Amino acid sequence: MDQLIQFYNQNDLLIWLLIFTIILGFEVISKVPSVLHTPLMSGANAISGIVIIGAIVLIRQAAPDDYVTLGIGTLGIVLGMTNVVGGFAVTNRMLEMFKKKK
Amino acid sequence: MDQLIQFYNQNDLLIWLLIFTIILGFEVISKVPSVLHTPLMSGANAISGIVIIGAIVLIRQAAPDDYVTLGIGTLGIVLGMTNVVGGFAVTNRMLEMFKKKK
Amino acid sequence: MILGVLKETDDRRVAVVPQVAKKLKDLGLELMIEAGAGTGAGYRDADYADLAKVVARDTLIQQADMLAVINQPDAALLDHVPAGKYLVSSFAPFMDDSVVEDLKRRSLHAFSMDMIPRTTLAQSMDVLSSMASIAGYKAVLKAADHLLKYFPMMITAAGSIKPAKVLVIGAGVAGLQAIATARRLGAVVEAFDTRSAVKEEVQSLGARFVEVEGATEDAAAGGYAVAQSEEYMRRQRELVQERARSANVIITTAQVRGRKAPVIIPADTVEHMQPGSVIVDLAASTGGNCALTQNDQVINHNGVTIIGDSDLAGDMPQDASFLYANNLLNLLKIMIKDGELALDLENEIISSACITK
Amino acid sequence: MILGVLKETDDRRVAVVPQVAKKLKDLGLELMIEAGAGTGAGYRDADYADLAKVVARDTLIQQADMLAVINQPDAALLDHVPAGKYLVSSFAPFMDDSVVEDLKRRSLHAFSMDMIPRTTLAQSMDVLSSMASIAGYKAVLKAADHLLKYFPMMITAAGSIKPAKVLVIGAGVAGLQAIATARRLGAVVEAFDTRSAVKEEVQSLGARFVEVEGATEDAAAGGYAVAQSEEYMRRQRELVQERARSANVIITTAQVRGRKAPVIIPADTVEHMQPGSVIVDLAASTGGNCALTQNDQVINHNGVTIIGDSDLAGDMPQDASFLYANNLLNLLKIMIKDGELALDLENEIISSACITK
Amino acid sequence: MEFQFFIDVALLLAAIMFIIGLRRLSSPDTARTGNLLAAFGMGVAIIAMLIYPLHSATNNYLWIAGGMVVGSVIGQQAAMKVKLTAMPQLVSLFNGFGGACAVLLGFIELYKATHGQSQPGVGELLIVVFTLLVGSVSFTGSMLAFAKLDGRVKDRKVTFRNHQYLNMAFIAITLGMSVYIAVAYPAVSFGLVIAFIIVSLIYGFSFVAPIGGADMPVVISLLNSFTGLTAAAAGLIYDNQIMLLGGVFVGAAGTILTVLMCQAMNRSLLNVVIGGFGSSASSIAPGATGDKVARSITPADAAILLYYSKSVVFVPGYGLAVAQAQKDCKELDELLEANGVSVKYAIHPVAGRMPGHMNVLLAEADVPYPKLLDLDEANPIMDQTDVVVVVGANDVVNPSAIDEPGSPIYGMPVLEVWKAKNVIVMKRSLSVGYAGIDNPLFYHERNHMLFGDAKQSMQELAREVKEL
Amino acid sequence: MEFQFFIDVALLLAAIMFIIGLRRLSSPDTARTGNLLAAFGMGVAIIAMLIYPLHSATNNYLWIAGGMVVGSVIGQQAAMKVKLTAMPQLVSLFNGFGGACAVLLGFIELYKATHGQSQPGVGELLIVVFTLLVGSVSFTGSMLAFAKLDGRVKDRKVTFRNHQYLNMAFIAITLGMSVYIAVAYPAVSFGLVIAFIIVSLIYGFSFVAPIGGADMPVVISLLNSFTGLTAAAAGLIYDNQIMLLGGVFVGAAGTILTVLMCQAMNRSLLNVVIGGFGSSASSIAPGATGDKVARSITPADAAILLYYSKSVVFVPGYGLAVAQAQKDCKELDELLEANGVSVKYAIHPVAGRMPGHMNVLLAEADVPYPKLLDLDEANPIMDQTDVVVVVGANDVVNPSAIDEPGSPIYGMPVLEVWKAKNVIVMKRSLSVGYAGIDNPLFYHERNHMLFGDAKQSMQELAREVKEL
Ligand SMILES: NC(=O)c1ccc[n+]([C@@H]2O[C@H](COP(=O)([O-])OP(=O)(O)OC[C@H]3O[C@@H](n4cnc5c(N)ncnc54)[C@H](OP(=O)(O)O)[C@@H]3O)[C@@H](O)[C@H]2O)c1
Ligand SMILES: NC(=O)c1ccc[n+]([C@@H]2O[C@H](COP(=O)([O-])OP(=O)(O)OC[C@H]3O[C@@H](n4cnc5c(N)ncnc54)[C@H](OP(=O)(O)O)[C@@H]3O)[C@@H](O)[C@H]2O)c1
Ligand SMILES: NC(=O)c1ccc[n+]([C@@H]2O[C@H](COP(=O)([O-])OP(=O)(O)OC[C@H]3O[C@@H](n4cnc5c(N)ncnc54)[C@H](O)[C@@H]3O)[C@@H](O)[C@H]2O)c1
Ligand SMILES: NC(=O)c1ccc[n+]([C@@H]2O[C@H](COP(=O)([O-])OP(=O)(O)OC[C@H]3O[C@@H](n4cnc5c(N)ncnc54)[C@H](O)[C@@H]3O)[C@@H](O)[C@H]2O)c1
Repeated sequence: MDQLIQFYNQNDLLIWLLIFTIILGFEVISKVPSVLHTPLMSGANAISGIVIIGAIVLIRQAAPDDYVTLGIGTLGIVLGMTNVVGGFAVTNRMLEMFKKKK
Repeated sequence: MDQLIQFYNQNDLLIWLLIFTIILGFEVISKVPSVLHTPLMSGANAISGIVIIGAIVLIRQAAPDDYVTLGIGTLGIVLGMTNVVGGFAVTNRMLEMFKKKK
Repeated sequence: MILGVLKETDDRRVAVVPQVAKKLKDLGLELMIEAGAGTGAGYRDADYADLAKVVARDTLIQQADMLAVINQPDAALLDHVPAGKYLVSSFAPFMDDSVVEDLKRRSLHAFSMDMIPRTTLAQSMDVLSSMASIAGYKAVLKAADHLLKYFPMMITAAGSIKPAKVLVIGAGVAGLQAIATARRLGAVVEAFDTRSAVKEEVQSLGARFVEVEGATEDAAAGGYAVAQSEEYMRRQRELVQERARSANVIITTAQVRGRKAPVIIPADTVEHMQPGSVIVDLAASTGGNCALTQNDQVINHNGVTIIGDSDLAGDMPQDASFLYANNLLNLLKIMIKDGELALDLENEIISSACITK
Repeated sequence: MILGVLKETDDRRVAVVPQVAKKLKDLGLELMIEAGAGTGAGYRDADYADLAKVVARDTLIQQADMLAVINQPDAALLDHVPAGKYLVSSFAPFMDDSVVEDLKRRSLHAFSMDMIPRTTLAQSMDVLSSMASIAGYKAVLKAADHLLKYFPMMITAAGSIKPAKVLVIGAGVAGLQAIATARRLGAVVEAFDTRSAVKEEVQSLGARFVEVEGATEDAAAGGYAVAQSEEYMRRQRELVQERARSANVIITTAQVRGRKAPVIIPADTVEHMQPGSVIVDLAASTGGNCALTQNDQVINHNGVTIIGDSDLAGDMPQDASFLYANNLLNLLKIMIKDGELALDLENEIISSACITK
Repeated sequence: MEFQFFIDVALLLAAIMFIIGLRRLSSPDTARTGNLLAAFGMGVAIIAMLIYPLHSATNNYLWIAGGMVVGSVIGQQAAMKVKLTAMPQLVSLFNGFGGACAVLLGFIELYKATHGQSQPGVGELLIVVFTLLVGSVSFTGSMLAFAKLDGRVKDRKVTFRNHQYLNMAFIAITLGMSVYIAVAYPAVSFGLVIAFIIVSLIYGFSFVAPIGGADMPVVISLLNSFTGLTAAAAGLIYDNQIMLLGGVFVGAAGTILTVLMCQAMNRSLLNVVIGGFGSSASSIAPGATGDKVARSITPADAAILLYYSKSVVFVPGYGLAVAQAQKDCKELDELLEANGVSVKYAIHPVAGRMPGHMNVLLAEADVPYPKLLDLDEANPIMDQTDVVVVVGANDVVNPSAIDEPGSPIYGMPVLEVWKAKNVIVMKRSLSVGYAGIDNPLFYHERNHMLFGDAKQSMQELAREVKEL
Repeated sequence: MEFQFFIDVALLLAAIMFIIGLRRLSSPDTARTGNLLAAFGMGVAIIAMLIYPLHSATNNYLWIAGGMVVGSVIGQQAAMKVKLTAMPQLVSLFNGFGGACAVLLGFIELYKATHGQSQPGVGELLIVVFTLLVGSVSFTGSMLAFAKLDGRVKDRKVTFRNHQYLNMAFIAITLGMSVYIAVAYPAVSFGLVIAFIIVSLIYGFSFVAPIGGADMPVVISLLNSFTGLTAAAAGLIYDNQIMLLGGVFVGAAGTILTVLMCQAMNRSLLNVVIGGFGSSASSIAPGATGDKVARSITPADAAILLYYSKSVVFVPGYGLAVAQAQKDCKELDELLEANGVSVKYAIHPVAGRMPGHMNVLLAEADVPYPKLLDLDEANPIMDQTDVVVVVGANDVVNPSAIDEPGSPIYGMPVLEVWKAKNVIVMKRSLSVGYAGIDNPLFYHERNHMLFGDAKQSMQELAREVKEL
């Protein structure tokens, strides 16, 4: 319990921020027409590629001869980048049908 | 500039939190049917009565013989409480017409 | 006061129907009705039993103080009527004003239903409106019955049939009712009138208004159309001719009060029409809007059927009688007090209707 | 092969119209038409000029290989037709099958349009449908013309008029079209039928279905109604009687193929109807659904007008001919190849239609 | 330690309740529970801050309790007693109180600072001055808005020519004084503070003065978001997270709401704030003449009136035919019937331009015959009808026919729609009908004009009803 | 100092762009710009983190650049080349990659920890293990979802009896191992880590295995929110705010989206996850038999199809009459026309139950005659029509009449609606029409069934179109 309280006291702003972010996440997605479910999922998926930043930080802090880290990190970047670029691109293609008429 | 940066660095989480709160405020109010404009305004007004907490804190920390502070604080509480209680009550009355029929 | 209802000659209508007889009694009037007067309109003598004395014609003419008859009484009838009696009918003095002199000579007091002003207030006594409305409706039914085609569009296994094109000339009361009825039956309807004010009214019934520009307007004529210039008539005839070629049905109702009806459809227009087409001319009695119209006859000219009939209301005698009787009732309501005549000649309606004052 | 089109006797329709003549030529047929055959339907001889030889009746009967005539040819005509010719008409063998023997005896090949199955595929040749549809439409127009009242509701300054109540008995093709037309004119429509399947169809046209429970159904009868039990008939008569009292118009179309039409409206029902009401009996030719019906006559019984007419389609000859001609064309399309007869007796339609095989 | 933690969590929950409460308030179905949730959150926040462990707390709970009781009673009583029509002014009043509360807090801080009881820094001073300025504007602005809405102040009485320039001057002066106070401190006298507050309060009046009475709801919403911002600023003064976030949240929500309200009126916010009277005329009936004033109604309000009534009678006239609105009328009818409203049509015998004109139209729209009432059937039920909707009719609902012997239609039976509890007349203007005579119905106290083409108005009504 | 500040602000902006981007993605009008905005935000975030001043940064930009180029090319190419119909599986694949990336990050951390290169605490270890576990499930789960959607794996091949119990066992084992690793550290061997990862990966397969192919979109959305959570966890590992908040945000949004998708299918999430094949049938057309599958469409999707098309042809049939939907059809027509869609009606000669049945109905709804096409006019324009909407017609649009010589209606001319770019058939079921014969149109690749009473469906379509 004490640990929890301590943790809260140290991180109270972060916790509020997280909770507000979650509420935002809920709020942002409301009343979506079902045709947009797939593009929305795809767009959200591309954003979840934000994990790539972890790989970037990892590599940037790795020793230049730490080939395990570098190799795995680079693989991570390849995967993450595919997710990000492919994700946004494919979403964009899906959304082409919504181009404004006239 | 430096001051600003320092301020940011000290309060970065708070600033994020504020910005997210503003976005939340925007998000929460969207596509409101115009019949709800007045009740919504009234409800929001009641929430803005949160300022009463300032008066509470003020009084709780005032010296028991600091009558200026106590008097003005109490007046503040009267005003704030009127805003809060009256605000929610009147909103509730406005909303009575939305009671589900049947 | 005794109100006597005569049987019409050559007309199945009757001036008072049982439903209205009741209300007339409430005004304090006594009622007499000629035997068999309502039969043609679907009202048996028995239906009047408790409301009116059913008597023979002569008795009625002698005993009643006021006589109600729908069609203008002819000389034969007038010769029978003792002086001093009141007559309620339609005398059309605007067509032939000698009738007024004649009546005065006979010392008869006459109220002419067709002289009641066409105001909003007088609507409830306006027999011209109620009868014209029936005529417009009937005109379409007659046309549909004589037309060799369907009115509505039909896409069927045996071929697609285009909707009939109906052209209504003169969008007064009868014309508007004709438009509404033709539209109900699924026809494509166009209408003409010289009064541009009716354009909106025509459109409010879902029909197209065919405009001939340059019509003479005369707001002072109280809503009636005024005579138009020669040049205008020529242009109108051209446009009508063009429209008539594609129309399957033409219904003409154009009348100018107190004059001969304008001839809008000359013979050669008729000759250009498709065989099987129909023209119904409601202005037949005042000469007809179609040059070939024969009043009260159905003729076939080069395959085009031309029906000249201005009394179509008489063809639907039950409702026509009911409406007429109500008009009469509403007029009498302002003329009668406690069963006796109480004429207020200041009243615009009464002073217009009373032609022998 | 030469197709000859005869002028009908006592009927303004014609079996081939100019629009269709063109398409018949495309099938490789040569056309001959009796002079004046189309006049009654609004088609002048000149309209056929480039499409068919306009010839005298006798020439036509002698020269044509196949004769098209709408109404069943009488003995007088058949006596003139040389043996070996083909005839296309409606012979109604289901009413009187001696006709088939007679034709065979004369060595004539006959195709009966009324024997074409009522399937979806054969719809485009189904003259019963196309003619019944016209009859239903016309029945309402006739009724509206004879009725002494308005069909639609009217709230006017001279009184409020209730909408006419229309009762349609038998909701086959004619009945449904009658429902639709009566509704268009603003009437309140009810309908009866013994086949409960049509309930949905009646409602789909916005009318009320009056149900008599306990009807005998026979899906095997191919859509035609089957004869009903005595008990059922009694109950139905009772319900009809009750409805008839309030109906202003009754349109009867109830037929049972190959039998006398069921009598649904007995004399005393008619006597209970309001004066001014109208009955249109489309089953008149097979005896009539109303006991008082006189075939091909309009009678007045106690103020009720009874119109007995099974050939109302003939009253709208232009469109009727157009539809008939298309039906004929569609039948010939499956019978003719390159201008010559090529009968596939396996084909259900041809084998049904060919009654002299 | 633990205690404080629980209170912290309670405050977090209160904040979440505000958010969810306001969220639910924006949809009719959930609005009531949303309001209750927000109120509950407020209760939690207040109680939490009452017992929050503060350093050097003397508490003075008696003072607090006294103030709270008095405030609660006032608020509660006012809210319960106010008439339905006067609610907007009450909201304005309440909002003003909130602003005043903030002003008091700011005043105390500056009082202390200028009396040597505290030594705030520039940043803190700026915040305090902001609280004072915005709170003052919100306070006096709300008061004037209240007075205008309540009809106690006539627009023209409080406005000068070129009022915008006056307001700009006010902005310059108050901002200048704000910055001066913050920067020049401690060389700032208490008198200056008082002067600053007075100028700010006057500015509040002046800010609202040129805005037309009809735009008051928008102004209240704007002032409401101002109050939110002062609450947030006060949260900074007291280093209190829930005040800060609650205030910011309400400030943001209020701003968006203000924008939405402007949009609903087809105006821009700027236009409302500086537009003044010129534009306010648009909300008053076109063609109103002399003393007679025809009240107009928005489709949204008309929709509510219809939706929450038990019986509605449509009175169609020639305008229905011109607009070809019969099918839209039928659609609205169906919508209302689906919500348990009984709908009838009263047909005057001479409505339209030919006998049976209305029958033709309504038959086209497939209105069942039993729903049609003629004059004799309709008039007796008028007084039991909640709302009569007159659709493009005029002469046939003209009361002069009954009570003005000089009128050309005196004596004609008409539909006595004014006997119903509410009347809505749909037409494009206040102009006359076929008979060419004025219609006193339009100025009747129970009548509301819904201006516009009947077809469009019908469609808007249907749209609004669907949203309810 | 300043530099870092700017980067911090850039990251804040990136976060805001994510939020606004996703917000805009949820409405058709703004979806494209929303996606671009989110992508731009992502670019900003990546660049910011590339140049962010890190302590002890060796940078190794070459490695990073190489990885980024390869990833970008793969992603871009795959996205451009994929067929429209295969997009969902591609999304699944991408999502798996994201999960795999997180797995690699977690792996490295544990590798370092078990090789003495770092000494993480319990809290940190729990986070790492969480990343690994959830990332693995997301990775292999997505792969299986991809394979299923792509038709490479048949549902039955990968499922055991009582698969739920197997999955429960997996949950227990993986959670147990997670806790053990965190608590027992440093007494944890690298081998155990490997084993943990392998078990987690297998669990991912097993998690998705029992879920029916038709439910895959829901599963992908769920796995997507898992990936979001791993990103958030990774954000904690690297103490990186944008990863943390972005991940949490996507996690929350993904969860709500998943719930919405379930709702749209009238299912609960639980039902989808454990329901397996039994329930997946419900999303396949009712009455589908054998190999033929009729695809159904929701009103919302149908509305979009209509709204964004240039030409629409309605084909009314007997069902329109039964449902009495003619006026609703006209209303939809008007809505579409108002949005620039050209609308026509193709009337088959025998549609309905009497000659001219459709004409009667459409005249009642006041559809202008020039909009009605008969068979000869309609068939030639079918192939230029974007959407044909068949409203309660059946026999008259039956392709057997043309290509099935044995059919009882072979030879009858029909409306060749299947030549249009899209067909929507509105009827209540897959049952037959008057002629009693099956209709291959329902199973046509360009056809979509909109099941339900035609009147209701029409009204729903109108409502959805209005919302666009
Ligand atoms: N029934 C008959 O046989 C017949 C025949 C001829 C004359 N009349 C006369 O016509 C009158 C009928 O009375 P009424 O009440 O039906 O009509 P009215 O008194 O003529 O009034 C119709 C009203 O509809 C409004 N209007 C017109 N177009 C509109 C639109 N698109 N949208 C909304 N409103 C519209 C007009 O006001 P705005 O311009 O302000 O919109 C007008 O004041 C009576 O005076 C009657 O005597 C009747
Ligand atoms: N035109 C004529 O003169 C005539 C006369 C008699 C017979 N027929 C025959 O009738 C047929 C006409 O073809 P068609 O395509 O118009 O009709 P159909 O082939 O009979 O099909 C009508 C379809 O409408 C659907 N339906 C019924 N009620 C519905 C509702 N409330 N909402 C939505 N859908 C509904 C039914 O499917 P669900 O049950 O799945 O909803 C049915 O499959 C032809 O076979 C023709 O030969 C025509
Ligand atoms: N106040 C009321 O409530 C009321 C009621 C009924 C009628 N009215 C008015 O009375 C007037 C007369 O109505 P009516 O039906 O007896 O008219 P009518 O029978 O005298 O004439 C029929 C129509 O023919 C038109 N016409 C005349 N000459 C024409 C020409 N050369 N070409 C084309 N059209 C021509 C006229 O304009 C008129 O519309 C109308 O203005 C009508 O609105 C008023
Ligand atoms: N396949 C197609 O496209 C197509 C086209 C047209 C007609 N048909 C079918 O052919 C059949 C016959 O149609 P029809 O119009 O020639 O019918 P019909 O003229 O033979 O009979 C008319 C109607 O009268 C009804 N009837 C018979 N006895 C009755 C009684 N005692 N009381 C009440 N009603 C009674 C019948 O049920 C029928 O509906 C119908 O089933 C129709 O659907 C099919």
